[in-house]
Amino acid sequence: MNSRDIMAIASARLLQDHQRVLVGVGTPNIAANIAKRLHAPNLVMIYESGVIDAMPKKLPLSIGDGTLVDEALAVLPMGELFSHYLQTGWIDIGFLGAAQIDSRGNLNSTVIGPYTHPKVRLAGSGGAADIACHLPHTRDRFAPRLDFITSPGHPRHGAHPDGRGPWRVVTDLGVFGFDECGEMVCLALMPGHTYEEILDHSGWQIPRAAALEQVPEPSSREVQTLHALYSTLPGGGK
Amino acid sequence: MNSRDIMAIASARLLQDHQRVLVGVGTPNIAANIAKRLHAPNLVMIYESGVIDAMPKKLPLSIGDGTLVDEALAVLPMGELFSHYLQTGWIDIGFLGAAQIDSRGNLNSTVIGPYTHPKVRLAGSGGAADIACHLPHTRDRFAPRLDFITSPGHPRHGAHPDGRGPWRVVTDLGVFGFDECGEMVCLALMPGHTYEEILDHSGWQIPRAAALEQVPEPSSREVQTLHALYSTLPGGGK
Amino acid sequence: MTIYLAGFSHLIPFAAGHELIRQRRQHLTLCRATPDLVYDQMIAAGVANRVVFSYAGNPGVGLLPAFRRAVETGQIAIDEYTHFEMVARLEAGAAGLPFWPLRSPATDLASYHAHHTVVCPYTGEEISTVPALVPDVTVVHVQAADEQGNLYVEGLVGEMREAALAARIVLATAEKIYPAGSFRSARSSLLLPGFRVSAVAAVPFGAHPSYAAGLYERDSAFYQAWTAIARDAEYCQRWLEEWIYGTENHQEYLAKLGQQKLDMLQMGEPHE
Amino acid sequence: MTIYLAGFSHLIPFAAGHELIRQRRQHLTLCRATPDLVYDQMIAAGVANRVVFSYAGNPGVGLLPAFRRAVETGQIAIDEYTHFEMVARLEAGAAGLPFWPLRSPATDLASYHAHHTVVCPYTGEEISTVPALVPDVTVVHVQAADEQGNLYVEGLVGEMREAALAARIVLATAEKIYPAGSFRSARSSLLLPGFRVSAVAAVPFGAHPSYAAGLYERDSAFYQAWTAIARDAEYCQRWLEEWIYGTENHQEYLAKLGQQKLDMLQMGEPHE
Repeated sequence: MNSRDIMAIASARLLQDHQRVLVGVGTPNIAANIAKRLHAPNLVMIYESGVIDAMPKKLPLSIGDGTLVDEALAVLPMGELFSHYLQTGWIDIGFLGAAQIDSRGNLNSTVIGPYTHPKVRLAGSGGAADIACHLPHTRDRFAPRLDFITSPGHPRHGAHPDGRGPWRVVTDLGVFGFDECGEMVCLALMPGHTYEEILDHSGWQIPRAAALEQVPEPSSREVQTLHALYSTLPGGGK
Repeated sequence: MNSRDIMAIASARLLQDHQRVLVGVGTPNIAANIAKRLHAPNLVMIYESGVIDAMPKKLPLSIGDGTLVDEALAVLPMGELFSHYLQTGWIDIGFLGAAQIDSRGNLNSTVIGPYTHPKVRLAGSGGAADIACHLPHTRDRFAPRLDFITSPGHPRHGAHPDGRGPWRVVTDLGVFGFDECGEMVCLALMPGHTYEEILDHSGWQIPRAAALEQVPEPSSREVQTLHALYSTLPGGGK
Repeated sequence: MTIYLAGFSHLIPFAAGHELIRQRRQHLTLCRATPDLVYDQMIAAGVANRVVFSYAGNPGVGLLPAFRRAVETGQIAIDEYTHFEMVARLEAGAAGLPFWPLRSPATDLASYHAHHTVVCPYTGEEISTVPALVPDVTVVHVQAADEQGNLYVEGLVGEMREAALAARIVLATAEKIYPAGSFRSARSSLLLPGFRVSAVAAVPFGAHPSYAAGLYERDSAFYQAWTAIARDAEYCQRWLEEWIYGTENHQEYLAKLGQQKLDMLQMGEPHE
Repeated sequence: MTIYLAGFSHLIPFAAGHELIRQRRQHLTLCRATPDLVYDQMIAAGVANRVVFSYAGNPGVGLLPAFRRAVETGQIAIDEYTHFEMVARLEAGAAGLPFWPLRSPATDLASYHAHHTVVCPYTGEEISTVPALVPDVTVVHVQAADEQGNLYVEGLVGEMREAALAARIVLATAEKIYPAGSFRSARSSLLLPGFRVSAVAAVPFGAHPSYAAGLYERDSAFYQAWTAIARDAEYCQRWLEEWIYGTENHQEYLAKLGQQKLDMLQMGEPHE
């Protein structure tokens, strides 16, 4: 079980049954599919490709796979999904990957280096839609200042009202939330990792919650579910 | 064969094969269905209820009848029809009834008398969409000044460019067009009627075309087609 | 309170409208592109003090006598649009935006309601707009719902989806409620996902005298008879007494119609 | 000239894109929400001098090497949006309006392209807008067309319809062309009526290596292999030589892929 798998399982636990979640590509997709097969069978998985309430038999490789469509409640034109469901607030939680994050939860998935002369040109926004996020924990990625704001985090003064804005960040080292000022706080440590490691791998001093928790080890059911999902991939996963 | 039937046949002749026509309720609906069964088998009949290329087996009583849907090419939400087809100019000709018309082709289907204290409150605009129109020829209806402009005709100075604006008006007395100034002109007389009768029944002096034509009598094929359509109505038509 | 009973000619929620009459609701603002007989009946019953609409006719027959009388006597206020403007108002509501842009012809209607333009920030062109319409409650009638409240329709949808998506609360009546998962497949015609629907009731023939494609035909005879009923204010009240106030609920209304009538509507017209 | 090859992951008109490469077209502005491999190949072939897009990734795999290289070296200009902004640009085009209103978050993208607001004339609220996108030509690939040019799809439609409705000219490739009237029924999934389509060509496997729901699967192995091919500029040119310039047309490309590969994609994955 590698660190991506543990991240996927830890974030799956953050999703609640009956929530409507906009599922991004990569680890979020794995996590949502684990949650749906374990504690959240009524999780409504929504994909920016236009799929509402997907019930994929296989683990989709991308968010446009046919398996997402087969047993879905509906397939909408992308424009309808964005305007009638996302814009109107009918999606509870967005679940994204990103290349960089700062202390306010601003995300960068556009570019490393200057936009007009990029060092690394990334994929860009797509439907990046803003609540939880997901990334390997390194100093480059936990940056005091982003090269580009793709998805806005909490406003400069205070957190977003009404639970809007980024809610949780899951990395290979820990799980993070945001305080009432909109600043990132370390809530829990991943199995086998320490708070000091987090400080070493972050570009700024992330404070710790008064009661810093420990993310429980993946249970055997979680591990089995994940492996069952991987086994549906071409070649049986990696 | 009453005067409405002759009007329906005369206006059916104005529709050309392969045209896309927005079909209004009433006589326009009968006329379009005659044309499609005679000289315009590829007429694309579009109804504001969202139906594209209807192929009704029966004469629809209203523009929302199930028979319009059964063999249609597509049924769209009304909003899509209006915004993607009508607003963008992909419909060649609109075909409407109206209560009143003036010399510029302005139509009134909203109200007789003042809007706020109506003498007769009519149905209102619906999708009234503006090119040919259809009405019994009386002084009240051919009015120098309308009580209400529901569908705008030619602008005050000159006709609409590019064939836009009202094109033909069919009444029980004649067929009318518009000159280059946007003023109504009598083009042809219905069988058995005279230009003098038209002047008698109009609220202004409608000029006549240099070569005033005679609308040919309904042919036996036209009459048979009309009767066949009526026979599909509940009770076999009136 | 603003109510939208949705559906263009097809799947009109008559049972829901009749129940609003039975409950003797008052002071409602009734919105519908095509008020049709359902609002004519509700207006005659004194349910409404305002109607927001775009075409107040009896489709294929003529006018709406109770509506006419109420407008001509000033008993109700009206807020009138073209069809395109009306659905554009719903599109704005459905998208959560305060206005919608459209190319709207210059008619006299514009003198009677706020009708502002915006200037396109890219081309400088002046574009018409309408304000969003956000009904407090939209009611739809559908051929099928499942236990999770997912709603399915076939045939004409008119403005049903936008009217529902624009509303704060969506109520549905359905010809039949099926087990969860009955229609799972991307090809079925979902009108609305269950999470967007507050409540669903099974109401067979809930659209009578309008129709439900594939299930029963429109009661054209009643649409034609309505003109004579509603033209006479007293006759109209007697009709309401007998058919709406006088029936406890929609089952009684259907029983009063009689099985023979329902069978005939289900069979369709014999000469087809 | 502005081109839009439509389709989100599904039904991507690869055959059409390859033909543009074979014809050695240049100076095209390529628009697509998700450039995907098709634009990576076209960029590598020097077809484009500008890309209008919202997500330039290899779906489920990673980045687009040729696109990256072209952007990082300044070989192509970009005009970048979010997905919602991109489809809103198409919505405006499809509706014949010069702009579209939407609630768009304040991202750094706004510094790099015109991003104006309008003030709602009813509420005073400031609303974001995007300008219409009107491609000179949109190409769609569909599972079925009929002889009248009516286009039918099933599965994901993404932004296909809006991209086509927004375009001046619509070209279609279809897996198969059926006799007129084959799909007449309100329940079939019409993408576009024939009168809106300028030309249709029958191109079996025209979406390879993407997929056509119900007909053949995505060639995931090729999507994964592309990273290694395109990362090396020379290898990438050799690939183009061998597979695109070196084949006379799409039939030859398919013949080169081999019947066994096509059979495998048609059967789907064996472990399902």
